[in-house]
Order: sequence, then C-alpha cells, then structure tokens
Amino acid sequence: MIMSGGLYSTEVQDFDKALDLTKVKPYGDTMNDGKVQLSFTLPVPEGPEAIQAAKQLLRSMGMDNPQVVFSRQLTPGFTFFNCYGNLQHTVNFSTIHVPKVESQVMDMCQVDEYIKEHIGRKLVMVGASTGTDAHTVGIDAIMNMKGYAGHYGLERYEMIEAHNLGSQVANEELIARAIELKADAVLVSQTVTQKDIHITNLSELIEMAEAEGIRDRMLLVCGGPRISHELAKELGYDAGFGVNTYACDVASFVAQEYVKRKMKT
Amino acid sequence: MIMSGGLYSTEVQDFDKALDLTKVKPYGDTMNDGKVQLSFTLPVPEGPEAIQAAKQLLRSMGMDNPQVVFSRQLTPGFTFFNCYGNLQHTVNFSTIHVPKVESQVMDMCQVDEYIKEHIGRKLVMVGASTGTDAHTVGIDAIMNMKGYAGHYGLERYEMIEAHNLGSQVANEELIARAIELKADAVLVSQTVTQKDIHITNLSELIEMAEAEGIRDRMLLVCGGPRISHELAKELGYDAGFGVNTYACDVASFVAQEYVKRKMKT
Amino acid sequence: MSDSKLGLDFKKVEGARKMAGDIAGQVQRFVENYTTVAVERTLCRLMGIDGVDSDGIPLPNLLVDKLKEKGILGDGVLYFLGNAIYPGGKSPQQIAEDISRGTYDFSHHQTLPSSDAGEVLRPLIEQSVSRIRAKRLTREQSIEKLGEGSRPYLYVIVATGNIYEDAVQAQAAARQGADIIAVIRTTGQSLLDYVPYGATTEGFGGTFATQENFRIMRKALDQVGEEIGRYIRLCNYCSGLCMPEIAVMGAFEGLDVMLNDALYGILFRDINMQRTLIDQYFSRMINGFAGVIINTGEDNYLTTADAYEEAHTVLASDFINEQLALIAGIPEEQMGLGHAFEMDPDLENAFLYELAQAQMIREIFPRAPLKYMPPTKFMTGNIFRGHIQDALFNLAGIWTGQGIQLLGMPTEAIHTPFMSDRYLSIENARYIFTSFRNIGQEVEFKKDGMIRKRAAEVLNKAYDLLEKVKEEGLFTALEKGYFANVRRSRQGGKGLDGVTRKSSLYLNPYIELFKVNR
Amino acid sequence: MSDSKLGLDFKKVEGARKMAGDIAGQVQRFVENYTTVAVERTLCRLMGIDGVDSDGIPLPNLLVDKLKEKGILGDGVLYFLGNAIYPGGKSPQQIAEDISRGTYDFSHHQTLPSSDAGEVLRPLIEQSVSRIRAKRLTREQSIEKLGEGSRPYLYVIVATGNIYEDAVQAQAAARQGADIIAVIRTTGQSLLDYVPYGATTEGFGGTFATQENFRIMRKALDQVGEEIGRYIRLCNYCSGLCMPEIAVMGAFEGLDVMLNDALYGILFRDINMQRTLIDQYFSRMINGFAGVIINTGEDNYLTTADAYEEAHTVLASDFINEQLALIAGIPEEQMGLGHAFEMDPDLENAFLYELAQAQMIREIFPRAPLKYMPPTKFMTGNIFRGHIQDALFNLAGIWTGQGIQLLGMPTEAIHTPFMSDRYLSIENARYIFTSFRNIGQEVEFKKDGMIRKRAAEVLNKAYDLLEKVKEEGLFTALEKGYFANVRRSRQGGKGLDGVTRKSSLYLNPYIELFKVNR
Ligand code: B12
Ligand code: B12
Ligand SMILES: Cc1ncc(COP(=O)(O)O)c(C=O)c1O
Ligand SMILES: Cc1ncc(COP(=O)(O)O)c(C=O)c1O
Repeated sequence: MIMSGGLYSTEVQDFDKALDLTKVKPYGDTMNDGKVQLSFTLPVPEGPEAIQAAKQLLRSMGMDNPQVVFSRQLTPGFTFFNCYGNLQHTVNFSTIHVPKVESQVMDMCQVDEYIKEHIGRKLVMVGASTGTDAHTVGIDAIMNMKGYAGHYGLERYEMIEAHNLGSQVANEELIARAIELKADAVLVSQTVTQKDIHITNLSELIEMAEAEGIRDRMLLVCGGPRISHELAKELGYDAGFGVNTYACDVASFVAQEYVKRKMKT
Repeated sequence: MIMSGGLYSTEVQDFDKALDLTKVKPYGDTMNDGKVQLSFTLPVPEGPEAIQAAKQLLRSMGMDNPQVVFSRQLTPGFTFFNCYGNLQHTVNFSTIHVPKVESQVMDMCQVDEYIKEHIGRKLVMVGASTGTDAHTVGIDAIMNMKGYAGHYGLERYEMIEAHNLGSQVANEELIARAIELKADAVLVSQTVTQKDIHITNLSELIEMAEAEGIRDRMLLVCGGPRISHELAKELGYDAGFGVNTYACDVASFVAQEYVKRKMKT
Repeated sequence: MSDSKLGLDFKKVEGARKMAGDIAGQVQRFVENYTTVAVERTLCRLMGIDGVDSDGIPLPNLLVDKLKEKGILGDGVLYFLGNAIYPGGKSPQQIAEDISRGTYDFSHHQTLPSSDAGEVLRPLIEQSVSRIRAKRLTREQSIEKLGEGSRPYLYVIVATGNIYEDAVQAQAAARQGADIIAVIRTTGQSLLDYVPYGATTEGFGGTFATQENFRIMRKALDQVGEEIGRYIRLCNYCSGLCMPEIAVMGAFEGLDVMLNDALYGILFRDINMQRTLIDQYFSRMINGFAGVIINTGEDNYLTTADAYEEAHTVLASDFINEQLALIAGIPEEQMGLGHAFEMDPDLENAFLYELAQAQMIREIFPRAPLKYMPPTKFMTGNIFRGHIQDALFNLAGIWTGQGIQLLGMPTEAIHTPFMSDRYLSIENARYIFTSFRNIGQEVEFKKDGMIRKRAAEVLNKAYDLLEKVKEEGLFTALEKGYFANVRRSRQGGKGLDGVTRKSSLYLNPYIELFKVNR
Repeated sequence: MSDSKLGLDFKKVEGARKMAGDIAGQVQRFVENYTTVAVERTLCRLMGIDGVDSDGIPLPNLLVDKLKEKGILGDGVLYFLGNAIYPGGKSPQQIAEDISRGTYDFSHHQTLPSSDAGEVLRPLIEQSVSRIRAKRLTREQSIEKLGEGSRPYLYVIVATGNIYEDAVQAQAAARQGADIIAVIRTTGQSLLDYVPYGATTEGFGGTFATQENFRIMRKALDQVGEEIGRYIRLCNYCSGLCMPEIAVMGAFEGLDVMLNDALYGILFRDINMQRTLIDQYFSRMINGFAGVIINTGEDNYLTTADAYEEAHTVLASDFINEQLALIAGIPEEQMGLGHAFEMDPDLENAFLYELAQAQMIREIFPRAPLKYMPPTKFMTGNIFRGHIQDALFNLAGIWTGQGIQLLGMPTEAIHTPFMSDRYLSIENARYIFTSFRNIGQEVEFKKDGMIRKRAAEVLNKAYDLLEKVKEEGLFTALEKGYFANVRRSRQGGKGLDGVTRKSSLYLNPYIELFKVNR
C-alpha cells in the first residue's frame, strides 16, 4: 500500500538532542550535532594524501565525520582546505566564571555627578598608545572631545582632566608624564599584537610603575581590540577593555574604583 | 646612539620552522605556526562566558593561543563565533597511504581502441541515480552524449553501450535492468548525503547484488560529490569517483579492470 | 511601460503573452474534463475530513481509494458524501470513520441526484470557504498591525528535518531580518501520493509537509512576528502528487507562499503531465482564493541546462505559468514567477548578462512579486567564494527590484543550512541592499550596449519558442524536451492512474466559488 | 575630457590644479635651500658606500653624523668626498671604511673648490646614474619579454616579518594572479633614522626594508615571473625618516613601486614637516628617474576621519601630491595617487558614494595609475562579511578603471595575511573583475542623480580647501589640522635636527641629472 514507502523507518540520529549546559557542544542545525567549520593550509602537495592528512588532523582535534569539502593547492607544496566535522568534545558552561569589570556603567552626567559628590575634585587621567604602536583611533575614541559612536570622550567630562599623549609614547615617558600630572589613572591603548608585542609592552609598564613606586598611587587601565579584562588582570592592570568600549565605561570604572579604594583626595 | 632601538632584540618565535613531513602542522604564514580558522555556534547566550566557552573548546581541540575574533548572538541562547588558534597536533604525512583507482586514464579514442583490441566487443554499462535521489546532473555528466566540461559522455563511445536509467531508480530495479541488459558494469550516482542516506543506499545495492549472485559478474562503480575511492572500496564497490570525474576516468577503469579480471567474453 | 530601461520591444512581449494565453487555453480545455485522486482528497479535506486510520492511512486516501477501486472516482467524492450525509445527518468526518471501520460503504447510497447532493453539502462548503477566508483576513490584519519587510523580501529556508528544530531556526532567522521562511520538504515527499499526518521529526534534507507541521510553524512565526513587530510569511511546497491537497492544508493553516508550478513536477519529478496539469489547476484556485503567493520553479531549468544558453526557456515558461495562473484566478500580485542567477562565474561579463535577464523579467511582469533564485549550480565547497557569489546575486536583486529574494547560502554545495549559514546570508543581503539601495534609479544601461542586446535576444528566443509550443501544443512540447532538455511521454511518469474523466454526476462547487467569491 | 560620465566641471578641476601648483611652488622654494641627513646619506649610497661598522652602524650614517656633529653638514657630503678622493684615488667606500676605523677624518681636507669636487666625482656619479638606468632598462625588457597583468593590477602585501618566508608567500601570490607584491615594513621602521643592513627574519607586522631584503625578493619575483610568464612588480615603502635613502636602494635593486607621500610622515608618523618635505623632493627625483611608480597615502585620512565627510581632503591632497611630484620630475604615468573605499557599510547607498568618488578621481587624474585602497576601518573579525566588503571594493575598482587595486584581506581586522587569506582575496578580485569586465562602458550615471551630485560636491569642497591652503600656505594648513584632523607644529615632530641649510659649497649634481637625463 502507498504508506509502505518506509520513509519514517530509517535510522534516528543517535545522539541526545537535549541541551545540557554542563556538556555543551557546537550547534549546526540540531542540538549537540557538534558541527564546526574549519579552514587551514597544510604544507603538503595537493591530492588524496593531503585530504587524508587534513581529515586525520580533524580527528586528532576530536571531530567525528571529518569532511574536506574544498581543497586547493595554493602554490606547489601548500594546500588549503575547507572542512566540516562533528566535534565530540564538550565544555561545561555552568562552571565558567569570567572576571568582569564590576563597576556600574553610568552616563557622562552621572559620572560627573558621582565624582562631584564622592570625590569633590577633578580626576586626572593620562592616556596614550604606547611603544611603537601608532594606532590612535582607539585611545582617541575614549579620550577625544568628540568621542565615538555617539558617546562623548573623556575630554568632555566636566569632572575629568584628560590628557591624551597620542601614540608611540615610550613607557618611560608615559610614567614620567603621569607623575608630573599627578594622574589618578593611566590609560594605555595597544592595537598591534603580532608576536605578542602588546603583552611585552604592557608588562614592561607595570614593572616600571612598580620600580618607580607609583603602582599604588594610580589606577592602571588598558584597552584595545585584543584586550580583555581577564588578560588585563593577569598582567597586573586594574581593568581592561576590548572592542565597543566607550568613555563612560572607563570613566565609571575609574571613579567608582577610586572611591572604593578610598584613595586620599 | 641611533641603533639602540633594540628592534632586533625581541623574543624569537620559539618553534622549529623547518618542514618535517612526519610532523606536519597547519601553516598560516610561517612554517609550523599551526594556524587554523574555525567558526561554530554554541547554544549559549552571548557574553564573556560564551567567549570563554569557545576558547575552552579550542583548547580541548589542541589549540594554543585560542582567539575569538568575532562573536554574535544569532538568537537568544545561540552565539556564533569566528576563531583562530594554533594547533599543536601534527600529522605524519610520510606514512599516509590512500587507495587510488589504479587504472591509467585514457581518452575516448584510446578507450575505444583498447576495448577493440583487448575485448573485441562493446562493454555494456548501466547507470542511474538511485533511491530517492533525484540528482541527475552527475550521472548525466558521465553518461550523456554531450558529456561535461568538454569531455564526451559514455553514450558517445563507439565501444560502449551505455544505458542511463535516470534518477530515483530503486536498487531492485537497477539490478533487474542490469541483469536484463547483461551489464558489464553498473554505475551508481549518489548526491544527497543527509543522515548518511547514501551509505545506506549504496550498501543495500551491494547486498542485493550478492543475494542475486551477480556480484562477480559485473563491476560495481559509484560516484558523487561526497564519494571517494576509499569509501567505495569500504562499501564493497570496485571503484568510487568524486568531483571532477569525467567519462574517460570511468571508461578507462572499467575497460582495464575488465581485462585484468579476465572475465569471459 | 514605455520607460523600459532596456528599451524592450513591448509589442513582442504582448505577442508572446498572447501565445502563452493560447497555450494555456488549450491545456485548460483538457483539464476541465478530468479529476484526480489528489483533487478528490482535497475535497475530502475541504469537507473537514482529516486524521489517519489504525494503519496510519490518511482518511482522505482511504475514501478516495475506495472510489477508485470501485471505478466510480469519476462521479467525484462530493456526490457520494452528499448522499452519505443526507439520511443520517452525520458529518463527513464521521462518515469517513465509519468507512474506515467498515460500517459504511459508498456505492450503496447513490440516491440523490447530483444537484441535490450539492445542496446537502452547501453549509459544509460555506463553512470551509469561510474558514479559508478567515485565515486570509487574519493575514491581512496581521500585516496591517505589524507591518512587513520591504521588497525584495528576504526568503530563507529551514531544513533540519525536525519541525521543532525548524521552528527554532525560523525564529532566529526572523529576528535577523528574514521576511519569508520556507520549510523545505524532505527528499521524495513529492512522490508520495498522500500527505503524512502529524508533527514529524525525521526527514532527509527537509521536513515533511504535514498540516500539523504547518500549524506548529505558523504559531512560531506569529510569536516571533509579534516580538519583532514584523509579519513573517510562511512558505511550503505544493508540487508533486498532492498539489491541491497541500494547497488546502496551507489555506487552512495560514500559509502565505507556496511553491506551485504547472510544469515542475512533470520535468523534474517525472510525474505524469496530465496528472500534474489537472492538479495544478485546482491547487492554484485554492492558492488564489487563500491570498497565497505562488512561486514557480523556472530556476530549476538552469540547474540542468546552461544559464546563458537556456535563459529564454525560463522566460517562456514564466509566460505559460502566468497564463495558467490567470485562468485559475490568481491575480498578478500573487504570482511569484521564478528565475535564477546561475551563470558560470568564469564567464566574462557574467554579471551583466544576469542583470539584463533579471531586469527583463522585472519589466515584462511588472506587478508580479518575482521569485529570484540564488546561485546553486556553481556553488562549491569554497564557502568564501560562495558568499561573494551570493552577494552578486543580492546585488542583481536590489538593482532590478525583485519581489522575493531567495537567499543563497555559502554552504549550498555542502549541507542544508546551519543556523549560522542563514545568519551570514541574511547579513549579506542586508548589507548589499543597504549599500546599493537606489542603484536601480541612479544607473542607466547604455543604448545598444551588451545589456540591452542580451535582453532583446532572450526575449526573441522566448518568442520563437512559444510560437513552436503554441503550434505543437504543450503536451507535445514536453514530449519533445523543449524545456530543460527533459523529454516526458504523455502516458509516462508517476500518477497517471490517479486521473479519471469526470462523469455527468461529477460535482465540485468550489471551482465556481473560488473564482468569484473573494 | 568632456565625456565625463559624472558631468564634472573641468574648469573647476583646472582651477584646483592651478592652486595646488601654487602651493607646491611655495613648498619648493623652501625645499631648495635645505638638505637633510637622509639626503646626504643617500648621496653616500649613490657614491657606492654601503655596509655597517663593527657596532652595526651603517657607514652612510657614520659619515653623515660626523659632518653633523662638526656642524658642517650644510656643505654636503659630496663636497667632502670629492676632497677625500682627490689625493689618494681611494673609492668612497674605502674612505668610509677609513673613517670608521678612525684613520681618516673629513674636516681636514677641504682643499678643492666645490665645482672641482664635483668634477672629481663625475665618473662615480655617472656610474651610479648608469646603474639606475640599467635597472630601469632591465624592467622594461622584462615587461617586454614576459608581459604584465592587465589593470587594475592586483596588489597584495606580504608581511611575515621574515624575508625568506615572505618570498614563499610572494611567489604563491604571483602564481595565483598577483601583479604587485608589497613587502610591508615592520612596525616602527619609518621612525628609524637609518636603514638596517642585511637579510632579516624578525619583524612585527612586517619585514624590515633593507637593501639585501630588496634583492632577495626581487630575485624571487624574477624567478616566479619567468615561471608564469608575467612580470611581477615589487613594492616597498619610502616614507619615514629615510625617504630618499630607501628610494635609492630601491632604484639599485629594481623595485617598481614605492609608497611615497609628501605628507604621510608628517600627519601619521609625527615626523617634522620641514624634514619630510625636503626628503620627499629628493626621494621623488630618484623614483621618477628610476621609473618607479609612487603610491601616495591619502587612504590614511579616511582611517582616522569619516570617509563621507572628509572625502574632499583626499582629493585636495592628491592634487598637492601630484604637483609636488611633477616638480620632482615624476611623470603622471608614475603617479599612483591614493584614495580608498572606507565608507561605513551601514550607510544607506554607501556604494553609490564610493562609486562617485572613485570615478571622480579617475576622471580628474586620467593618466595616473591610481592606487585604490580597500576597506580597513570597518573590517571586523567577521571574515565572511569582510570578504563581501572587499568584493564591493573590487567592484568599484573594475567599474571605474583604477590602476592599482590593493586587495583587501578578509582577515584585515585580525592579523597580517596568511597565505590562504591572500589566495581568497586574489580569487575574489579575479572573480569580480571577470564578472563585471565591461561594466564601466555599459552603464551610465543618471543626470542630476545622487552619483553625479556627490562627485560635484566633493570637487567643490576640495576646491575650497585648496583655496584656503593656498592662501595660508601648506605649513600653516598642517599646523591648523586641515588634513586628517591632525595638527602638527612647524618645529615639532621627529627629525628636525637632521635638517640643515645648504652652504655655498653645497653640491648635489643628481638634482640636475635626474631631471633631464632619462
Ligand atoms: C586605522 C588602522 C591603521 C592606521 C592608524 C591610524 C591611526 N591614527 O590610528 C594606519 C594606517 C596608520 C595603520 C598602520 C599600521 N597598522 Co593598522 N590598522 C588600522 C585598522 C584598519 C583600524 C584600527 C582602528 O582604528 N579601529 C577602530 C577603533 C575605534 O577600535 P579599537 O582600536 O579597537 O578601539 C576600541 C577598543 O579596542 C577600546 N580601546 C582601544 N584602546 C583603548 C584604551 C583604553 C584605555 C580603553 C579603556 C579602551 C580602549 O575602545 C575603542 C573604542 O571602542 C586595523 C584593522 C581593523 N579593521 O581593525 C589595522 C591593524 C590594527 N593594523 C595593523 C598593522 C599590522 C599596522 C602596521 C603595523 C602595518 C605596517 N607594518 O605598516 C602599521 C603600523 C602601525 C604601528 N606601528 O602601530 C594590524 C595589526 C595586526 C595585529 N593584530 O598585530 C591590523 C589589525 C590590520 C592587519 N590585519 O594587518 N593602521
Ligand atoms: C542541481 C541541484 C538540484 C536539482 C537537481 C536537478 C537534476 N536533474 O539533477 C534540483 C533542484 C531538482 C534539486 C533538488 C534537491 N536537492 Co539539490 N542540488 C543541486 C545542486 C545545486 C547541484 C548538483 C549538481 O548538479 N552538481 C553538478 C554535477 C556535475 O556534479 P556532481 O553531481 O558532483 O557529479 C560529478 C561527480 O560527483 C561525479 N559523479 C557523480 N555521480 C557519479 C556517478 C558515477 C558512476 C561516477 C563515475 C561519477 C559520478 O562525476 C560528476 C562530474 O564530474 C547541489 C548544490 C551544489 N552546488 O552542489 C544541490 C544539493 C546536492 N541538493 C541538495 C538537496 C538537499 C536537494 C533536495 C533534497 C532539497 C529538497 N528537500 O527539496 C531536493 C530533492 C532532490 C532529491 N530527492 O534528491 C543538497 C544535498 C545536501 C546533502 N549533502 O545531502 C545540495 C548539496 C544543496 C544543499 N546545500 O542543500 N537539487
Ligand atoms: C516549483 C517547485 N516545487 C517543488 C520544489 C521542491 O522539490 P520537491 O518537493 O519535488 O523535492 C521545487 C524546488 O526547486 C520547485 O521549484
Ligand atoms: C604613504 C605611506 N607610507 C608608508 C606607509 C606605511 O607606514 P609606516 O612605514 O610608516 O609604518 C603607509 C601606510 O599606509 C603609507 O600610506
């Protein structure tokens, strides 16, 4: 009879399709299918052996059903692959804890109000893009009057005295200027991350600040597209800010942290 | 003095930059840097915890320096990531051996010549796209007169009698027709691979052929965008062909294999 | 429309349209004398019959197969239902259940004359008509209240195989900006001569089209539509062996768009041509009445044949689909005539040809919400390049003002879309649409340039093809393989045994009702 | 050029050009009275001095610093070299080595008058001029023999930090279709007041520009060029504190393209404006004579300022760069004037504005091999969207017939390009160029449409800006932050201490030679 096509009788996908936050897997179009897209180049000539090598690598990463859906020799001895696989590893999402900037974000007026009320004088902030890093757009976004994406920069805050030293500022110079200007906070921007030059550079600043004995006299804050609060804390900073940060985020943090630490005014 | 910038004195990349085919790693822009691009979705809400979860998964795959360079919540509770990492796993390229179709590829005239000389009669080939698979372009590319990408199809070969049964042909029917037409080779095309339906379908044909006792009387060949010779062999076929196959590839294989097996003529 | 940007010869267009009208007229003269199992099952459903028996056989199939076995299908199921209802006042559903239990059989009760049987059914017929009308009204009110996306609508598919998973994906897509969600059917459903029943969670490359699945998805879309303040259209397929049956299920459940082509099943599913042409008529009547936009499948021609060489077959087929749809009462505003962006990316100036063709179709069918299909044939496992192919398709769409932009997925050559593939595709379209918003108004095509020449050439070739088809008739044209290089025989293919000539007792009042009563 | 597709007002263009000429003239009157440490080191190199001392200090630096310490730099190094060579017949290199060993010192030997010192050096000067001329000839012959890519040239960067790895990447790119390979310099090199020596394998975000590195890469490109039958151009940077010095190294090693902008160092590297303007003049003389295409850096304006608001500053700066280049003897055919595709992708009709601007620059500088820069500012970690942004950029490039298409990378916001990123980008450009090959000829911009209006607006604003700059002078304009919103003081920035007024003894015969002698 017409119903005997048997379309309902084929094998059922054999993994548990319920979401379990202690065992999270990637998601393609079905819970726990583990689907991941990868692309990479191997320094081997094209051919079935190259494809096999790519699949073996996928398996070593923990992928079932490794598929090479595209491969192309880029130049003799180098083959590019686009692949899919079903990752078998899981991550326990329920136990992940990421340190976050704890302060409550206020807008410009609220920050000014807050400083007036709790500190009673202007906070001095000195910012720069340091080392050989010539990228200023990030630090300008935070500090310049006009700000970024509709958020005014620190220079516009009534209760903040903001000094933007620009880019390619040596760590020595930044510290010297921070001391000279009696900074309450130093704001460092780092964009270039090749060979972890930002880590080297940011760490150097901390060491110098400690050597100069000023580490406890001012808040040290860093930011940039590859900076996270977590990384900043590891490096010894008080806070770190990544993409889509605005002046108010930093201002709120500095003001509240300042009060929290009951620094002398 | 001007030379003291110290630009040469920063840390050296600390991995061996020589190519070792027993320990091949992905290549970004430096030998053995291990660079891999990945994208996937996790069924978790966006935020630093999601990013952390993605990084942990990258680590579980064997990546150093896991970087989430982009993340976006697709819908509440699902976050998409684009990531990079440095894979630490390696693959031993020098020991990889992939089974390959061994026949030598000849062009149409050569195939016809070869059959004339070594077999002395037309070879009969019956092809179809089987099961519920309605994709005909692949099998047509191989069989139809006009062929594909400038390579004539089997119907054009003087010494091949080609029967293209079209698509959605049931395995029973294909076998019945192959027997009826006294096929020397059966050519099966499979395109849809969802839930491994092609595996189920291809395996069924082999079982039926064995049950009918005709497995040794004809060559069984399969093809399709996700078919490899390796997979075909595993499933019990004589050969398998993937993307960019032309009629001459199959014709050459069938003719030579036929002779090799010294089947009766 | 004398302000053609292509300098099209509109006399030629009118000539082509006229010939297509003649072709459709010939077909219609054949169609009117026949019914099919699918049409009769549709009538059962309109009568409120639903559900399956203990073997899982849908009751409409049960009833219609009985008639067929007895050789009395030509009298039409309504005639028998009228007779069955008349004495006891049972509902058609109750009758159907009696039949399934074996406590009732049709043939014994042919007492009423045909017109009286119709009279008996009148309240039930009116009820079903109102049911559809109410759904149509609900749609109109929702659009009124929530608003809708601007054209080209962003159309994406979901195809997980599992209707519940599909709903998650659909809502995600709507939040990202999709305007139409199509639930792709599972491989092979178009060849089933019944519609499966209930919610389903296992399909291959798609999800079963069932009435319950329609309902689940409609609800999910209404919910997300409220949330985001935009009406989200739902699309499914009424092609295959159940064209009118699925149309009526869609009409009941508030679907907004239906794949529905007069020729697709014949060419690409090897369904018998007589069967398909009969079925398409009633299915289109329903779609027309329900306010559903139909999408035709001309894009499919270019997945087998070459897009440059065979462009005119697309246009010719659009003309024929248009005329057949008009006959079935579908207004132009509901005609999502299909075409596609399928040129070989290695072809020099490929985009200019695509542009010419897209603009040409736009100007020839100015009121239709054209359905524009993305590159599929030349998509590969290189998702990066594929994403650009789709971007160019989106560019052609906004440039020429298409109605429905069926978004291509970077993973077209790999798998049915992941949630993230759909996100990337919607982002792609929105970016292109924004960046090129007014390009159609700002840019002109050089006189005597290759764009205008290409359009003229395609139109001429379509004209010539229609001339041939008109002369030989559509059936013969299909036999000769004029479309998509596929030859089909008049008696071949699936489903011919479900076709019957109507007897003098035959009854289907809906044909008149759906035509006039809106 | 009355057949402007934009209906540009070419009177206005001529007016703007005239004002830029006046601005450049003012600058030139200043420049001619000065020399710098970089210019003098360049002369050392032209004399054949190369290598480093035991502390790794380049010999040209050693010599020039000596003069500077003694306060006699204004007499020019050639004067002293002439005097030094005269008695013993030693080569300049030997003199330099003597100085480095401390066995010779400059100041004691000022015996010859300036003109005689020039006479003594004549053979050496001629030798250096022939050396450069020979390289130019080699290039021309190679192009003749191998052929070259069609325009827009595909320009990609390599930036591994390791010259040997760079060579692998460069060859791969050439095989994939690249026409120009630029070796990006390491972060910070532009602020070094010397050029490092030898082959280098460690840089940050780029590879050191050294003469040996130039040689290694030139060889790799010649090799691959032979293999694929297409001449591959090599590009490096002569901006920063060593503009003319790198120019001469490039001239010696057969580089084909050099980043070289009269203002870039001032605005983006905080190099003193007097220093830069003096250096750029001599560096451009060399580039002009060597047949090197210069690329200016106007694209940088749009990475800090908004691309819609500040588009006119790009045009104004192109005018100034053009006039300064003409003064230095660079023919229009070698002027890769810069501009960029940097509009916010969320801006409605962004592409139409980009198109207007690209077409406008194309028409205003019809003979220049314009350098068109890809999106960078709005690139994100979303490589999929980024790849489309680059595709649109490529579309604007082919549409408006740019000269040099600096290919964007999908990973622009992430890292310097992987080998595969470059492959994807080249594939992107080739696909777009093929698909849209003749779009520029086929499509016209509506009269009074937004594209034409946008072009006119940008031209007007550039005109007004040039008027202001002309009145106030370029130095003052830079002080006031008219370009890129960056203010620089006349005495501030790096490298001013390397500037000296020429004395009456001063000698630099190359200025005349490079001008006339081609
Ligand atoms: C603009 C730009 C330039 C301009 C810079 C102009 C200028 N005045 O800044 C120019 C053209 C000069 C330039 C040059 C170079 N660049 Co650049 N550049 C960029 C680009 C396109 C955009 C960066 C940007 O402005 N982003 C916008 C701002 C607003 O975002 P942001 O910096 O992330 O800032 C936000 C947050 O991070 C945060 N934040 C940032 N800093 C701080 C600080 C604090 C205290 C806080 C609280 C927050 C905060 O808040 C900001 C606002 O939300 C990027 C590519 C890209 N699309 O990202 C490459 C990029 C950063 N550049 C790069 C490189 C390599 C270079 C060069 C070294 C190349 C060369 N060899 O010539 C040079 C040299 C620069 C040097 N020595 O540092 C690489 C870096 C690769 C890496 N990861 O190391 C990138 C990624 C491009 C690439 N793929 O190669 N560049
Ligand atoms: C064209 C096409 C169609 C056409 C088919 C028309 C026709 N008459 O064939 C139509 C529109 C009808 C169609 C329908 C469907 N399709 Co379809 N279709 C494609 C498409 C765009 C191209 C396939 C193609 O023609 N490739 C070109 C040929 C020449 O290549 P090829 O098949 O690989 O063949 C070569 C080799 O593999 C080899 N080869 C192939 N067979 C054989 C046999 C032998 C013996 C040998 C030696 C060699 C050989 O040689 C050939 C030449 O080199 C792909 C997407 C894509 N870009 O790949 C999707 C695709 C294959 N379709 C897909 C799906 C899901 C469907 C549907 C199920 C969707 C639906 N639910 O409605 C339906 C139903 C089809 C069914 N029941 O099988 C999926 C499959 C996903 C998966 N991996 O399972 C794809 C990948 C699209 C997607 N992303 O969703 N499709
Ligand atoms: C008109 C039409 N109907 C239906 C389908 C879907 O195919 P099926 O349901 O036959 O698998 C398509 C696919 O392209 C189509 O164009
Ligand atoms: C003209 C010009 N010179 C040089 C550079 C490179 O920068 P630097 O070498 O100063 O790091 C650029 C970059 O955009 C440029 O446009």
